[in-house]
Amino acid sequence: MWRAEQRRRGRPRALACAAVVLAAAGHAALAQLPVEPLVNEPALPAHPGPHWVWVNDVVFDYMADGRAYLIDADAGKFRGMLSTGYGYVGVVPARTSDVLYSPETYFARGTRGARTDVVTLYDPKTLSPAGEVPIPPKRAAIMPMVNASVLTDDERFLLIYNFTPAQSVSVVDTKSRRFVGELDTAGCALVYPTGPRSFFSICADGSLLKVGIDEQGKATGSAHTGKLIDAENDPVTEKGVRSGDTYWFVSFKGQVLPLKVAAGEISAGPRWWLTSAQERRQWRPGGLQHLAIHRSTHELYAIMHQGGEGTHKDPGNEVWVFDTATGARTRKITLASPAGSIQVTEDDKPLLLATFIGSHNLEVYDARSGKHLRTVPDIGLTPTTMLLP
Amino acid sequence: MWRAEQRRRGRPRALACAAVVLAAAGHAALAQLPVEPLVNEPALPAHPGPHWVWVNDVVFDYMADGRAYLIDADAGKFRGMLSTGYGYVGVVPARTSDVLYSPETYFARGTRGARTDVVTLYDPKTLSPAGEVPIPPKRAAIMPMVNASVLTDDERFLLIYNFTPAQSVSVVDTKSRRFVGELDTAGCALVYPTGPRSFFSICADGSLLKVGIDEQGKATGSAHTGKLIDAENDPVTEKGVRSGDTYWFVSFKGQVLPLKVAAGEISAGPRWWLTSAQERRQWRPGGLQHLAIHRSTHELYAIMHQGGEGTHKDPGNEVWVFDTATGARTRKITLASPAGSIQVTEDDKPLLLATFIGSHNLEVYDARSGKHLRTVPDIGLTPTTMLLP
Amino acid sequence: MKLVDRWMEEGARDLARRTSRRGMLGRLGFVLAGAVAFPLLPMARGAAAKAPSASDPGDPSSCDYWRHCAIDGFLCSCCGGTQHSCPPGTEPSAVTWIGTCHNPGDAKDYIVSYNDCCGKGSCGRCLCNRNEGDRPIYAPFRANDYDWCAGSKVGMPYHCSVARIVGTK
Amino acid sequence: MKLVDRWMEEGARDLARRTSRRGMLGRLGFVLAGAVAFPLLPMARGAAAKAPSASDPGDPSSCDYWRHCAIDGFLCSCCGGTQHSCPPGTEPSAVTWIGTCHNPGDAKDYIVSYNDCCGKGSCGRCLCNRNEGDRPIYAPFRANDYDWCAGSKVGMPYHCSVARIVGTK
Repeated sequence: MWRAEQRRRGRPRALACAAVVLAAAGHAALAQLPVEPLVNEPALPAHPGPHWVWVNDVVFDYMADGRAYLIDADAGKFRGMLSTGYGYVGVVPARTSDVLYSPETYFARGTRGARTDVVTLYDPKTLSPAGEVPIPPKRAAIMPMVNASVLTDDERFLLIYNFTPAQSVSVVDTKSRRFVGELDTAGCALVYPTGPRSFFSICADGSLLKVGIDEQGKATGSAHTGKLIDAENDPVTEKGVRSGDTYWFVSFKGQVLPLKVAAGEISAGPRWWLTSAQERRQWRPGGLQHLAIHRSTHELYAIMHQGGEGTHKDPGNEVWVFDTATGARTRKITLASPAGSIQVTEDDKPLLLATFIGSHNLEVYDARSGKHLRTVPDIGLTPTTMLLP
Repeated sequence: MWRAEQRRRGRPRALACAAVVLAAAGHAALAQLPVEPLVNEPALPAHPGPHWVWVNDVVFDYMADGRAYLIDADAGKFRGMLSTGYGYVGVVPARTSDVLYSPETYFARGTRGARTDVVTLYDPKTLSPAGEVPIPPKRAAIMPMVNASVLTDDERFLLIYNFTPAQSVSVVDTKSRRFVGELDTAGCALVYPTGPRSFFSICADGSLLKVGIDEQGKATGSAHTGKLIDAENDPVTEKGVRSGDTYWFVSFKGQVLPLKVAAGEISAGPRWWLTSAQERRQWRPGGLQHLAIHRSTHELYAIMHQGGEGTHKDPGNEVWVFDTATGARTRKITLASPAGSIQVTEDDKPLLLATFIGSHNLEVYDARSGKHLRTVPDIGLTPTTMLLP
Repeated sequence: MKLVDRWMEEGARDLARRTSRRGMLGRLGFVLAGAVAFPLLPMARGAAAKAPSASDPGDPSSCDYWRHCAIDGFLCSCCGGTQHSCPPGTEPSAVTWIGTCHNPGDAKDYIVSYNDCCGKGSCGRCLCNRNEGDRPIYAPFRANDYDWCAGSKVGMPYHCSVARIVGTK
Repeated sequence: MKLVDRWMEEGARDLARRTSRRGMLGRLGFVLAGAVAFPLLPMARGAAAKAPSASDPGDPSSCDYWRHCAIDGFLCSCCGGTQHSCPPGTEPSAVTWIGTCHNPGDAKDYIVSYNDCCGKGSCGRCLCNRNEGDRPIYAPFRANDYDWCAGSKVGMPYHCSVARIVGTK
């Protein structure tokens, strides 16, 4: 405030501050502040506490300058960021090694010229690039979603969905840090790990394509399931979440499809609804990352809004929580602001993290009580998905 | 609005619109709309009318994705844009040829990796790159200002201010479209053309460095003037404007310094004030491009605000207009919103164009009456300077 | 009506501050269809901006314009192009996604092709997101979450989207 | 007090909407000084965030903090760094610009060095622009319109700025 007053008096220079002694007289006995070195921040934990989160941002208006932000949701602090190039989808944290994988695209002249796709390997302790793996310039240019790039369960291979519009999966060997080949997934999209060396993709006809991978990153074989999804009338979104050997998908209208993926086989469990028949007339799930799961309590979190057909990507003002063992709704959480993306931390005092591509904030809630704990402001221009490191 | 209503009724599908016939019954006799080809826009004029303007944007939050926007201020229309890379300063339109020069910087990985500086040559009729001239990666990383990159008066050479922090000027031959060398301007900054093949730079000691250029783009000689500027007590800003053989600079406090540049020589004219002694206690010029000139009526436009020392970059709510022949203030224009940058079109119905790096709009005024004519919204994130094409 | 407006209606109190132009939806993708059924006509120069008419009512720079019933992106009409021309210096995507929109001017349903214009940074003006008929990206030919510029001559960088008539239903 | 606040005070009615974080000042440069007088100390790891104290009052993530009297850029304290440490993965600029700021906590004047942290995109948080003592860029060692990252090991890309004490007046 003193500064504003100085401005008004026309004495704005920094040195003039000396004239404004304020309460300083009382501190005359204090020691002089020491000279400070210029330092780098100490190393971050390679595997931060459960309440840290990566927030990806495609920066839709300025797509050449994509980012991933690392946030400590307890402290409400921005811990660092990655600069990740054009049309960014998201970072892939590893559980078993100290590396962050980041599929990135660059153009020689920003938004034109030769295209280069790479997987940048970041050191999670310093957030500096530690290596780079060139991959074919085929990475799907899509709305960011988690299952565009994933690790196999044993974290030996990084799998990246390609769309040119030919569909395939690029395979990067995390051991040799090299691109080792491309798996054909014609007619099927995205990558959902199902075991140490296997995954499925979802096909346009409503079947799933099961693929196994060998030590060289080649397919050991692939097979289609029967039709498990009604792509025509009430498709499930691509935003399924996983708990152990089960994926939980949800349809546009709000029907849950559990998919058991044990032992390389895939089978659909009994379906159930997020909504009662009465609620279904008004309420639907929706958003960009509209589901989250808390594994130890087998709780499924879903963003809900009031709307009809065609609103499956709309944000919602409520999160409904379900016991996946029974299908029962256990509680509703009213959000402080609309969310399109949620994540739940996997600890025994879980946080519900929420953001929205039309917001610039990360909202932090107590996942149990639903209490809004804090807002972390100014996190990106168009935040998309959140990943737990 | 029908759409919103449909949403509420839970019938949002596009095809459902057919049920909402509105006033269509009355048009039953109308012919069917024709199939439309997909086309490119027709060629723009190489030298658009006087009321078009280039607005540069450094995109400070996402500096890898800089832009220049071409706006038709009469129609209030966005006509096109250039994508111009990291830390963009601005486009340099040519008067005598159909080309736009754009000094640009790119990094192999967006915000890291090998740096490449080029002058991209754009075709003003199509806004497509028509060529590229590599230049040393020394282009000054500065707050955008017009005299960072200029053409000699004969438009044979493009001159680009370098700062590494060694100071020099890169010379690009517009005829051969090649970088032809670097001129040493140690101790002096920026480039102000003074004739067909000459310019000056402003030196830290308050003198000007005069440089002549030969057919090969080499210096024919250089010499310092005496001290013309009081860099210590009341420096002139770098944002001088030119009318024929005179540059008009203005000091932080509001004193005008005319510099006559005829015949390769530079002499200071009589100084005068934008403000009366009384006004000077409250009013100062300020902004990012805070001066503009209308040559045929020898009118100088200055953004004015109320503030003291250190406010020389603040935006203002008024533009004061002066007759440079007499130093008399002819009128004041009250702005619809604060401006940090102004430009005046050089025709007989001049527009005053105004923007602000903290705004996203271009404001259009009648330069004579001061009447606010229109707002062109959503022009960039951090618009900086404006140039007339 | 813009989606952001609708969200505001639905009660998000502090959304007003956030869903300025800067706080946009930022959707990337597009419903593909008809790369075979609707090949590009030979490129011609000289698009005319639509004059308002009784048979084609509305403003092509408004998200409400009837042809935008399934569009998703920045409207080329706000970016130096028109409803069927790409702005200067951008290239149309060769593949296209379509919607079927009802024209209140003549009460007919038209098939509308939403080609992307590519090769410059995002235009950033008039973001319009109308999501009807969209399917997940495992059904690519009906999914609007792909950026079809990736298949264009100049590659992935997306600038804006047009909405041209390619037929009647 | 933030400059944007001051502008609003001074009566720009619709500035409120515009000078959100998205409508920022966007200044690039920095007052250089003391590359010789204040060489970098050997790089150490382990900056502690400042604890509020009577002798160093205020919040380093606020533009109002006394040390910010001549800073211009995004505050590293909001970006994963502190008032004298660069955020993870960024490199400090070797050259530095300084201001002299009055500490209301002990009534002394300190020389403050505003190094840039470089090598990632703009942090985008806590833009702070306090312009006192700035000179035009033809006086580089006192001009705050240069981006000193250009002289750093990783080059031009600017991330944020610190404000560390290098001496007393």
